[in-house]
Amino acid sequence: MARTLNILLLLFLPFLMLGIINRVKALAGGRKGFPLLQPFFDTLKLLRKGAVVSTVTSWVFAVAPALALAATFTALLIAPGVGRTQVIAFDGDIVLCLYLLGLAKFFQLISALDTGSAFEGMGASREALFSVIVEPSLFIFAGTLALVSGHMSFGELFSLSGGSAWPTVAASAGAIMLFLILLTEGCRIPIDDPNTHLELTMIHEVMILDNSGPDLAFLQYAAALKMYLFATLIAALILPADIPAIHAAFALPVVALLCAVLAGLVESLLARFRISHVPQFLFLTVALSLITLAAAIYFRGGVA
Amino acid sequence: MTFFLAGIATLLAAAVLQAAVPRPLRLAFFAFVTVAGLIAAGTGALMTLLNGTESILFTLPFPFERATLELDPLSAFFALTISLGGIAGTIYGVGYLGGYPERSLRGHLFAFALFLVSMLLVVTTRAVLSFLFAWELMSLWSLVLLFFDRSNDEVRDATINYFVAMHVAFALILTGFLLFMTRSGSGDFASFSAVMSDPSFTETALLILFAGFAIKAGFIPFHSWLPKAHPAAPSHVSGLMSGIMIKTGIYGILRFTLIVGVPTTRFAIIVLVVAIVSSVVGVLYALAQHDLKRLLAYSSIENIGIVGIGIGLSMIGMRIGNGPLILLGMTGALIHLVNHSLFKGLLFYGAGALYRATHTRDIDKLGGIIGRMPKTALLFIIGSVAIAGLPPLNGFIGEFVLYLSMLSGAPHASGSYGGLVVLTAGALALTGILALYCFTKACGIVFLGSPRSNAVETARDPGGAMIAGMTILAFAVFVIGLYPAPLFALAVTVAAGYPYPGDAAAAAMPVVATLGSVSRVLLLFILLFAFLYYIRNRLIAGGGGIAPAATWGCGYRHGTARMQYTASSYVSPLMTLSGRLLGLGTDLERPQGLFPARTAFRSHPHDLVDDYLIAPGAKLIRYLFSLLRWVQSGDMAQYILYGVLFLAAALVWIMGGN
Amino acid sequence: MMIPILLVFPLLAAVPLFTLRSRQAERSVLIAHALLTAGAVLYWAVAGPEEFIGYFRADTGNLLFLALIATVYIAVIPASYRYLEREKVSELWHRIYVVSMLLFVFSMTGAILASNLGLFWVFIEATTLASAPFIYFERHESSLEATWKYVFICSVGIAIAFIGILFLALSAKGVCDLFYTDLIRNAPQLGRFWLLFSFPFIVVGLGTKAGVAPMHSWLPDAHSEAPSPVSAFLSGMLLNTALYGLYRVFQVLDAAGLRREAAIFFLICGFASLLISAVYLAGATNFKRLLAYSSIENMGIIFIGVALGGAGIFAAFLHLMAHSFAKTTLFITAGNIAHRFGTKDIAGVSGLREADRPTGALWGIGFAALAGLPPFPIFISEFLIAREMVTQGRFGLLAAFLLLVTLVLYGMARAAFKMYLGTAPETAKREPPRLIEWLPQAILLLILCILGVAMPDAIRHIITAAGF
Amino acid sequence: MSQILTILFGVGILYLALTSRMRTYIQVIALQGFILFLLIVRDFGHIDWFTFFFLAFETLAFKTIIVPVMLWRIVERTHVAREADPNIPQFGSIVIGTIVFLSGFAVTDWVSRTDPSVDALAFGIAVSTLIIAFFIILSRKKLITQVMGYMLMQNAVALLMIAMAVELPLLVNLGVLLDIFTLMFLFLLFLGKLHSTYEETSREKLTSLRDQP
Repeated sequence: MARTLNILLLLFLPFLMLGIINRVKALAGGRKGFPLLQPFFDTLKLLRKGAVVSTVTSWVFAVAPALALAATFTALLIAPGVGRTQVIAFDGDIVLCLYLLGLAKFFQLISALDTGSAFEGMGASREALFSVIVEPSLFIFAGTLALVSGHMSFGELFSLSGGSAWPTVAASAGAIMLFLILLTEGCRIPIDDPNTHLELTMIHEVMILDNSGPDLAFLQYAAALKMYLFATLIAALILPADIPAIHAAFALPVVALLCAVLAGLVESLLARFRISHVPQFLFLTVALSLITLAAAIYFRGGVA
Repeated sequence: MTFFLAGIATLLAAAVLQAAVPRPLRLAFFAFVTVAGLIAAGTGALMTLLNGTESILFTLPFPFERATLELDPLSAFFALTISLGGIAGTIYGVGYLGGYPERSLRGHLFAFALFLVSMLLVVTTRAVLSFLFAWELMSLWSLVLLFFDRSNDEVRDATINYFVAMHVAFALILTGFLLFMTRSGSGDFASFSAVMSDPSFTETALLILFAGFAIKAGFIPFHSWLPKAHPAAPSHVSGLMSGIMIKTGIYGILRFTLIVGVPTTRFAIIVLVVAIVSSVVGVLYALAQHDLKRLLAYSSIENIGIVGIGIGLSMIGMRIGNGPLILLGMTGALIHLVNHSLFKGLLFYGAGALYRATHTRDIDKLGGIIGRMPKTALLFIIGSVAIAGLPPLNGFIGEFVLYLSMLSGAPHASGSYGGLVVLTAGALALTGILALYCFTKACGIVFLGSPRSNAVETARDPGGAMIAGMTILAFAVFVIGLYPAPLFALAVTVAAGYPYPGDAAAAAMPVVATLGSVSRVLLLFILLFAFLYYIRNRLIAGGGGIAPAATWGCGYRHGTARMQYTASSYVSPLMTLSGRLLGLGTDLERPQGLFPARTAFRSHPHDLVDDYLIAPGAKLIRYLFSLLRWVQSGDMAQYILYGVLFLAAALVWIMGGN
Repeated sequence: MMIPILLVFPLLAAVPLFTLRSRQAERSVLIAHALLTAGAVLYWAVAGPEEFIGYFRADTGNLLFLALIATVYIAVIPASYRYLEREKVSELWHRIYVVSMLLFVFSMTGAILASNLGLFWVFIEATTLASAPFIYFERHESSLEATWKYVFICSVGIAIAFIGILFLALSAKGVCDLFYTDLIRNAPQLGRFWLLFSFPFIVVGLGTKAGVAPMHSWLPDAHSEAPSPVSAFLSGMLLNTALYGLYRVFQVLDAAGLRREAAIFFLICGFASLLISAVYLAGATNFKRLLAYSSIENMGIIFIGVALGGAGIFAAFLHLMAHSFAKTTLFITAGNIAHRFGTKDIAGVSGLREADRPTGALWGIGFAALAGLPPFPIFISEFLIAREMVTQGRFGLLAAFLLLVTLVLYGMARAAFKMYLGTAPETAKREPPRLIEWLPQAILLLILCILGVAMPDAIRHIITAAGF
Repeated sequence: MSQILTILFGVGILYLALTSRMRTYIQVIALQGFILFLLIVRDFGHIDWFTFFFLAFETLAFKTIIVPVMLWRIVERTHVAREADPNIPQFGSIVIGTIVFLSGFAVTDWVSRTDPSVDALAFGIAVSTLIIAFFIILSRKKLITQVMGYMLMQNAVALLMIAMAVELPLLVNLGVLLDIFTLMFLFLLFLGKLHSTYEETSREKLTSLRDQP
């Protein structure tokens, strides 16, 4: 039941998050904004179109969107969904989940390079750099959770329990970190600006400049899914361990939408960082994961 | 064992007999016999892995007297790796060598077969002298293979560098062995375990051995020879050197861990730290390279580092009695080791095909190869995905097992060990993502986009044998990636030999189940991808089909191929970030005057160990040597003076009652 | 009966040569002498020890040295033949070459066969005399200089050795004569003071001829200026011969309970030689000098092995044998290279592999043999020496030894690869290699290789016996 | 008697340190040869007559006559009347010569206390001669002077042999003498060669064979 719900949520909640972000930004800017499900309709529209494909490109360009979407979608099947239930769960599934995202990223990067465009190369380069910083913090964080809980599966890992202040500390530090990662991977301000029309300042959008039609739809859906993934992680992390099932079912969408609202607020209130300052910002995630680790060691009984 | 010995005999026969075969048939003959020998040896090794240890004692004349060949799980595992890598390498190599019809190749093939034999012997002999003998032969034959391209100064320098590095490694290994040997009174490895009662002695001896083996394996800071030797060697040799030979360094470390039992904490941590540094710094250096084969060489350092991480974790596990770390750390290391031999072979072979077609290894001169060499490009991309540790290929499996070992081991590790393990996971993740970065660069800049120079114009896919050699590897990469359980079982057989609290086989059962789950998810993913791709094509067809166009230039119409992102611009954000550690040196010729005639900007990668360890060391030695410049001054009286002074000093010493 | 024949033959043969005046006859005499030497060695190996007028003795103790003389001699003859033919030497110098060679071998055989230290000294001095014409053979200014230095330094050295022998005689006064066997048997009765006093003189003196520091300096000059077959002789035979006597004296000190003191001298000389050769190999520009420095290095290693004692002694003699083989090969090959490229400069030679395949292969394999790579016996001997150091707990020595050997290898590898790889210069002669130019060395290396992998017990016993 | 002769031997060597004239060198060498001959005649009477005769003859013929004559002929032919400018000035040479003598006798004193059977005077003078010979070889520039130094060394060795009353077997004695004199011929032969090759035969000319690390 929960699994089916998970999959159903996957199909539209990501779009809804995009819509909400947009709406929040619009409201903050004194505008009305487009309908909440507009991103969904945009995607549907794109799917009905043909594609313009650069003659420079090869099969890599053709398979990358489908591959990226398939990998991201599979990763989402592993991620903890409603009430921390996963569609697929096994020991160490978090590794597979994150590495599937890596696979998606790999093909998006080389597909960008496949076009032979300087702009897309630039986007790829930046995208890769930011992942370099984000990835270790995720693993350190996951390892820390495993260190404390002794569990190995995504849902169990993110279900914090134990005495003292550990769940509070871990949940707050983790949530902040995950939210920062959400902004990064979801290509939001202050890291990236999906709405700009100046190619030089974009990251993710500039990577997919040459994609069109269904390819573009796939890639945008994949991007939305990825953002949604981090929202689910935040939800899984901050929910108390012993929450009743029915509450849990509502908790995830609520948290996801709250994340979207928050992201929208951030976008409204902050300006985009200079690209060269982004890494410093991202090191914050590393710091947070290390703090969590230190806390974990402390709560386990100190260094011995 | 019979199969194994038959295999070695066949290889020796291949080495000798090929010289008698007429040149047109020589390569085919050689390939046939060598592959047969390797299959036999590999079968022998596999049988041992399944059935248990076998050994055979030879009584030989001086200097060996008694020599034991033994296939225990560890040896068999490495012998199997060598055989597998050797088969692909031979097939590819024969194709590669086919491009040199004017050369007789007798010597090269001879060295090639003996190189394989010596590696097989290295992992199976069980006494100091015979081990060192095989070890040095291995270095020697690889050296001979290395200078295939004789007219090149770079090759010469790399050869000398390699020779000296190998000798330093040998000296260290020799010292370590001798320490054990004199304590135990015998050169037999088996007797060494008896002398372990003195931990500080054992630790010293092990550290010396580790340093020696680390040179061969290419751990940072012992790696200096590696990025020079690999690019200089012809590609089929680089593939073997990087894919297989450096693993014998790992073998040495593992063999001695097996003998010693539980190492000291300090030793375990040293291994782990060296491994982490190797993996992270190795991949950073790989990122900085402009030379495709140097990039691959540094990436070998990274992967050896990953293997080392597994070994280090396992050692720490042994120290603190942590089952998952021991078993899965070791298993992960072994799996990654096999995997690396497969995909690194594949990548080097791809680079070799590329070099043959374009005569350049400079990444910035390539681009758009995929249109001209589609097979090579496909195989190279497969190798790249695998080496980045991404599912559904084999690279993922080794790293997955390592993560599993850390995630399941950390909770049972007390205090700071737990933190160390978690940080190691972070380091492995960093390595993984950097490898991804690095190999998107390798694939993307080299194979995709538009051609950056006319070196690319003549590029064509190589002939059958080379593609066949690569295809074998690519196939293995897929099979292990999707169905890792058999390899895992073999690795567990080896890992179970290490001190493990409890029943290793039982502890491995849940992991097999987990790997099964992984396989299923990956199959699901592949089906999903196939489905989506099908849908995508249908949708596009339904939506008006594909309209070809030029790449969107953001309104700029005069884009040229040279304006594409280059290898160095692709990685430049990271380079600025990692600063001096990476040491990507830049030369800028600033524009001068009102009408600047010429400006130039160049970037060239540095290696910290070369710059701050090797070069000053060499300088110091040169300086010390120059202090003795006066000795051979040419003045005869001075020559006689040396004798007189020696005499006087000796007499004073004697008269002083010595 | 073989000793007198062997000693008299070269003396008698030298005389008719001056009357016959035929190059063919001269060469035949050389071949006959070489075969005779080899025959004698085989005879002694089979028939056992032989003594002659009390002053000469062939037994297991010196059989190794005699066998090496015979081997190197036989290997050098084809090279000499080729050399004389190639250089188109005059009638007179051809005869000088042959006669000098006869006398040179005679003096070395005599030195090895002599069972009295004094007599040994006489023959060693004679080697200087007999080899001087060789070094002058090419009659350049530089060969004149080399000859002068060679003769003068060696003479001074040998005079110092004679003083040492006098002191040794003084310590043995009233006990025994200078016969090795007597000295060793009566060692405890020898005057310890004079015995010890004599040793540095003998080490410096005979060490001069053996080419170890501090009096090694003549060696690079002489080896580089002499014709290559003669350089092979000097390195492959003469150094061994001097070492033989030195080792006998060492044994006397050992038997007299002065091993520690004696070993210290040997160690200092050995390591000084290693150091000097490491320093100068790194910058060598002339490949014959390179080989000469390598000889210094190898003699240093032999000294170290002897000084260590135990397994080190066997290792030293194994090393000595292997070095003779390898160095003979390399010097003869160096001669071929110098001829083909018209220079002895390392910088002038490249692309050996392309220019002359057999020579290139010999050069490469010879270097491998010298570098202590398996399957050659230097690998075993260096291994044994290192093992002995560890057994004795002398880790400082081991570290220094390994470091210096590595530096030496760097110097040699640099030059060897430079010459072997690359493309041959235009000026290199394009004539095809001839069998006589490479076959003897190839056989030497093959034997060496076999000895390194599977040494017959007989040969192992001969090497072991050299240490007793 | 023998003590006077020995002292004379020593005075000769001291005189050598003083002078730089070739003629003097040769005279001293010849004188020493003659003293050695006398000493042999005096001390070696008891050994078998053949060896005795041989030793005495060789000493007289070679050391006293032939070698000095040959040296003189070389000097004449090469027009080298004196050692051009020795590395160490004349006065310094005297000082060094004196020091050498003193240290030689210090060694002897120490040796004779260890082993009283040694003839201390002869031993001391022999050692001093040896050191002076080395000194000449090391400090003089002309090759001919160095050869003379070598000859002095041989005389010192002979005196040493007498001082220690060591008897070597006939065969050895024969060989030793034969070798030394062949060597002298060789030296002089090559010296002639060197002279015809180089204008001036000083050892500084002979430094073309050398190495750089």
